[in-house]
Amino acid sequence: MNLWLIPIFPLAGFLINGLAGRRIPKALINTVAIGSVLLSFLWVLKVLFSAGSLDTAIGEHYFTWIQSGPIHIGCDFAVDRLTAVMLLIVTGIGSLIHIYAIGYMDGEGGYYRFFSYMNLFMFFMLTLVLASNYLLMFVGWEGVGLCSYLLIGFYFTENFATTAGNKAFIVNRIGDFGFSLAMFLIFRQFGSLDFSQVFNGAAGMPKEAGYGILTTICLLLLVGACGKSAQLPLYVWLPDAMAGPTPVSALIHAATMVTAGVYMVVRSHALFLHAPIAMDWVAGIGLATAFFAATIGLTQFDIKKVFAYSTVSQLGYMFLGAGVGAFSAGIWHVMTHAFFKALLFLGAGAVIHGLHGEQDLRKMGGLYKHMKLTAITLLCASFAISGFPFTSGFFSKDAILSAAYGRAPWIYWVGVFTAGLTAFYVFRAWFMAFTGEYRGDKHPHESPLIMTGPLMVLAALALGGGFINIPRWLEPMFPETGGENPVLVWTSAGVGMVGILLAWVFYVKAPDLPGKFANALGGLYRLVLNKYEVDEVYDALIVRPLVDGSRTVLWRGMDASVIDGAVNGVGARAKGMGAVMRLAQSGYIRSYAAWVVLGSVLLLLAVGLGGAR
Amino acid sequence: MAPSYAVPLNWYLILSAILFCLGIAGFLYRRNIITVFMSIELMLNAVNLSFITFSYKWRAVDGNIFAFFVMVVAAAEAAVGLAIILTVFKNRRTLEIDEISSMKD
Amino acid sequence: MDLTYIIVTLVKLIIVFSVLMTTLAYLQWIERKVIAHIQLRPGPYRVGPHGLLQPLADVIKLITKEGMIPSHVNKLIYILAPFLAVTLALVNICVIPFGPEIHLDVLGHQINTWLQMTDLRIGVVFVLAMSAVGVYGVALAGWSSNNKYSLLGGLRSSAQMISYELPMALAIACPLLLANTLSFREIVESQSGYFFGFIPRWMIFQAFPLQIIAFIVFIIASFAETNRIPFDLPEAENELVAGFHTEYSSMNFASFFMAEYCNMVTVTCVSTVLFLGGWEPLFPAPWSDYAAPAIFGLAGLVSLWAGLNPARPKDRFTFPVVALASFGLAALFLAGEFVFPVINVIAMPLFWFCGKTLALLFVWIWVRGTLPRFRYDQLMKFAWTFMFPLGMVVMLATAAVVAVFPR
Amino acid sequence: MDIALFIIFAVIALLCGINLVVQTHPISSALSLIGVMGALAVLYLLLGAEFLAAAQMIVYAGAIMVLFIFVIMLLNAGAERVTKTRQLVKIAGVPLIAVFLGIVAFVIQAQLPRSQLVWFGGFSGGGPRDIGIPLFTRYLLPFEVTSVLILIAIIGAIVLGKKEMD
Repeated sequence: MNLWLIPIFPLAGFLINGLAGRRIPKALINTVAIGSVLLSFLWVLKVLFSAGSLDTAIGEHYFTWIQSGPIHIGCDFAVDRLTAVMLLIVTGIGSLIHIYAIGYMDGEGGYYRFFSYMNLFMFFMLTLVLASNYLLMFVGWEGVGLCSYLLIGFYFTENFATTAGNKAFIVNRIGDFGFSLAMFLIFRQFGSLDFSQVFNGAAGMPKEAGYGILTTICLLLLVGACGKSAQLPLYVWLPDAMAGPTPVSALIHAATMVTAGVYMVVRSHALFLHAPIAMDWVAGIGLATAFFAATIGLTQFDIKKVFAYSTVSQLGYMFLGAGVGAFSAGIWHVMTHAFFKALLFLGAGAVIHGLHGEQDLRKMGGLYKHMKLTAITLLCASFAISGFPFTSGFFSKDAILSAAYGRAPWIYWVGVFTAGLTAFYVFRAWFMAFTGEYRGDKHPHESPLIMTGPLMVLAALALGGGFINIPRWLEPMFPETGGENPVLVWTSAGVGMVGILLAWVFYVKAPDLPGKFANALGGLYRLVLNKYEVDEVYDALIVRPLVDGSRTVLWRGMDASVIDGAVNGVGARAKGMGAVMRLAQSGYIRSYAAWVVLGSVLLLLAVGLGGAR
Repeated sequence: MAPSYAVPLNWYLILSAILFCLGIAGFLYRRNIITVFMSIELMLNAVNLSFITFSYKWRAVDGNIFAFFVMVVAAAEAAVGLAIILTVFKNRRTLEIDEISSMKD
Repeated sequence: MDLTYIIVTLVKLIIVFSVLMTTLAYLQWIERKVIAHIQLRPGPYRVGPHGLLQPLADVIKLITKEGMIPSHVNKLIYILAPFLAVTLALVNICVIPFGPEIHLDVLGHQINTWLQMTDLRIGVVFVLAMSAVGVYGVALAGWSSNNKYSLLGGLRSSAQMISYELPMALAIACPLLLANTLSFREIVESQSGYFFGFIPRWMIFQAFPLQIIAFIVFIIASFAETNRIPFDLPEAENELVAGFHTEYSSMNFASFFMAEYCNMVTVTCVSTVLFLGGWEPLFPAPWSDYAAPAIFGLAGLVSLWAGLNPARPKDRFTFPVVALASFGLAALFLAGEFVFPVINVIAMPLFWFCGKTLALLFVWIWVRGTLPRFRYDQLMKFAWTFMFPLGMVVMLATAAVVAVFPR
Repeated sequence: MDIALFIIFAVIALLCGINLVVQTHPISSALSLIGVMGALAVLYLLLGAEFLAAAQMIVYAGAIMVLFIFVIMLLNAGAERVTKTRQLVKIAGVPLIAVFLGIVAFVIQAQLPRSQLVWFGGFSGGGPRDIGIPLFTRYLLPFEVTSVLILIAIIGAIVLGKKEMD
């Protein structure tokens, strides 16, 4: 049913805008950019309606991409229930954010460049989601990495933007390295990269107790996922990635790309289910990331940084869900998180837009009366993320937590505590931005309808999105995990509300409390404020040695002496030979011809007479 | 089957061989680029003749098709070659093949 | 390979050759007359009634003139060129079909033959090949005369002919696509019959309107191929003092003209066969037979009237003769219709074929009397930037039509 | 009948070929080459390759050779001046060619049975349809590639022709 049309539309948009964008008018650029994404959204809807109940995956084979020896990799797409969810998220949120971006990017330089990159990103993301074998998925995987690099470094004249882009790209390389190793192992193990064959093969294998082949594969996949989804220890690129334009942060670094890791893990659940140890790793890393990032989020003053760390921690939740076997809950959280986190970022974008680029919370405050719509929508999002009852976050987060409780109670408690932290810092940000006195110098104003419109749609989704029961939809793929335990649910919700209350106390009731606390536990506070010095540690431990090593050993030693020496040596020998050979080159064509005739005569003597006998 | 007035197949082949050798001779002994070029065309023709003869021998059309391709390629070659000759003449004011030997140094 | 076959072939050969030669001779006369009347002159009038003996006089003049060979020319090629030109022009007529197969009973011999010298499987390509080689006549003449005007004329003609080969070939390809054959005979047969019973199935009416465009392209290209005005640059008198045949005289000179007229005849015959349905009549069967007598009768009446109130005293005698001749022809056709059908079997197709060809020839002369001459760069520009793309488009469109509605 | 035709036209081809080599003036060589081509076209007809015969006349005689003559007329190329031939050629040329011809003839005679005969109509698979169908099915790719080649040739010729070298 022509799945290929879904990614093709954005690709076309990318080509049109990227090639002709410099010449065509802005209105046309918008039409192409939005139109392409909307078209693929509509096509997704059409596909899903015509597909009926996707109990089994519907695959389409287009052409054989790589055919060499035993390796047979086709370019084929498949859609099943999981893919359907991801498709709807990507295209739906994507269209909203594209629309929003028209307003946000208005008057920015490189307008067409921005939209062509965005469309390219949509193309790769959809390829990633639709792919039905690991290699094609990897193509999308790398492609979205490329686009995120391009878009983080969108303001390439700023130094921090380019460095942030490089950081994101390089950190992702580590993850991709893991992913590719995993693919090699998978191929070696199952002789194919098609999901269906791999998973059937895995289903035939016993659960592994120790670190067997499956566990290795899963751990390597996990490394890849950590890189893409900013999990410990590879999360460092995501906060810096906020250097890009806010719609990018919303689309790529909150809603879609960073969830690719989760998607990949969930997609490979057949493998993970047979590697319990890997599952534990997933859960552990998820939990650690969630908590860790939440603590950092407490102290940040850059509004986008706050949301970035909350993204990291929410991704941690998703990994936790996947790790404890509640894959459907993880995907559910992917969806709800896409709603409210996109909303958070777009709202933050609206605030920044209204403040002409001001991002520091300390220079905000009292913005409520200036931008009511933004404030209210942001409030909805904050409620949703802090798991306020019957908002979207509430359902998905609690599905995860209760599953975690089924795994081991302490995980649950840490998760709940983290939920409290989340609620606290999100509302901290909200209060600091919208209540109290205006502390800034810029002149704030509300954003145009083209920006607030998507905000409202997303707000509705963030509030009501939880009633879309993803676990039931995914029932045939993932067995329903332990039923809801009301006690647990309300405990976590309660903790969330406590967090909100604390935030209110700290930042509205008694605004001088935070300072006191900071002084009270100064060392710890400063450590957290500096994000645990992780960047510095990485720099000292990894980056410096690499740079120095390559400068001394590889460049001076290897490249300069050995390789250049060899190359020049070869050149010199060739030159010497040529000096001898050129004696034969009289430059007179006819003597060449005579040589040719001589040669052909000899050939004929050899072959002809030989054959004649 | 074969009527009395038929021609031995070999004659055609030998004719083409002779024409080919004439082409070689022209290439070796003529000094005018254009004539040399024409000698090449002569060789191509000779080859075509043998192609078609073999096509007759095997009663298969493929030989014809190869001759066809040779013809087309010859056309392209003639276009480019003559353009080159024109350029050379523009630069050197000569068509003597031995005076165009500056490639060697 | 029996005797009758050889005899029949020889008879056909002789008839066609003599008819062709007379045509060529009198085409000259017709052209002069027509152009004269276009320019309101009487034209050749003195030699014989209405200058009817003019061609004869010309021939005698040209033969008896001294054929001088300039000292500075390259003798062999100088002599070779005109023969090449005229031969290559004449040889085309061999593959033109004038009529359908006829069955005669001569002295007890049953003779089945086609009104055609020979039918090649590749007749069309043959004509193309001959016209392609036809360049040499002019080009070599121009080169061998060792005269800068002639050289320029030769260069021009070779460039021009190569350039216009392409649109011509493309235009020819359209009917071939529709008829799905390369043999003239089968092409004509594929044009028999009528759409809706009255529009003849001629090529120009098929795949409307593509073939009309193709026909126009073909006509224009063939004007260039025959070096006629408005494409007569190789022999542009006022620029190149008659170009490639400046140095020629007497019979050599005449043979170039023969070649030119012969090319005209060939081209018109080819276009008649390819586009105008060859010998296929214009109307469905019963009426088409009366067309010939009607036309001739009309001609007779007109000339009779002209004779009764004459413009010049001579007409009082000549026009009634013409009238008699026309009435005679009309009567012949009527006889063929009612008394001796054998006559019509042969005469009808010939009537239609010659009618169409003569009409086209008239167009040729008419154009010469009307249009000015191109400038050389305009000529090339026209060929490469208009004719060639147009021909390409038409051919592709026709191919599409054939592909979509296969026969 | 066939044998007569073959001999006549083979002789014409040979004479023209020799003339091509011995003539010093390019245009005489060109004319003799045209002669060779015409004779070969007739031989193609005898071999049943009627389409190729026509194509030979159109492409070779009608287009390529006209180009040659055109260029010769354009450059107004005169007869060759007598310069000394290259050493290697002078020494080894004729014997080499003779040996070459000898070997080829020997191989032909040795490999092909003398009984193989050619007569007109013995093979009629050379018509346009017979060539066209394989050309557009089995040989489609080569065909397309050739068209690309021709395009390249056209562009190259134009570029070379336009370039002003002075």
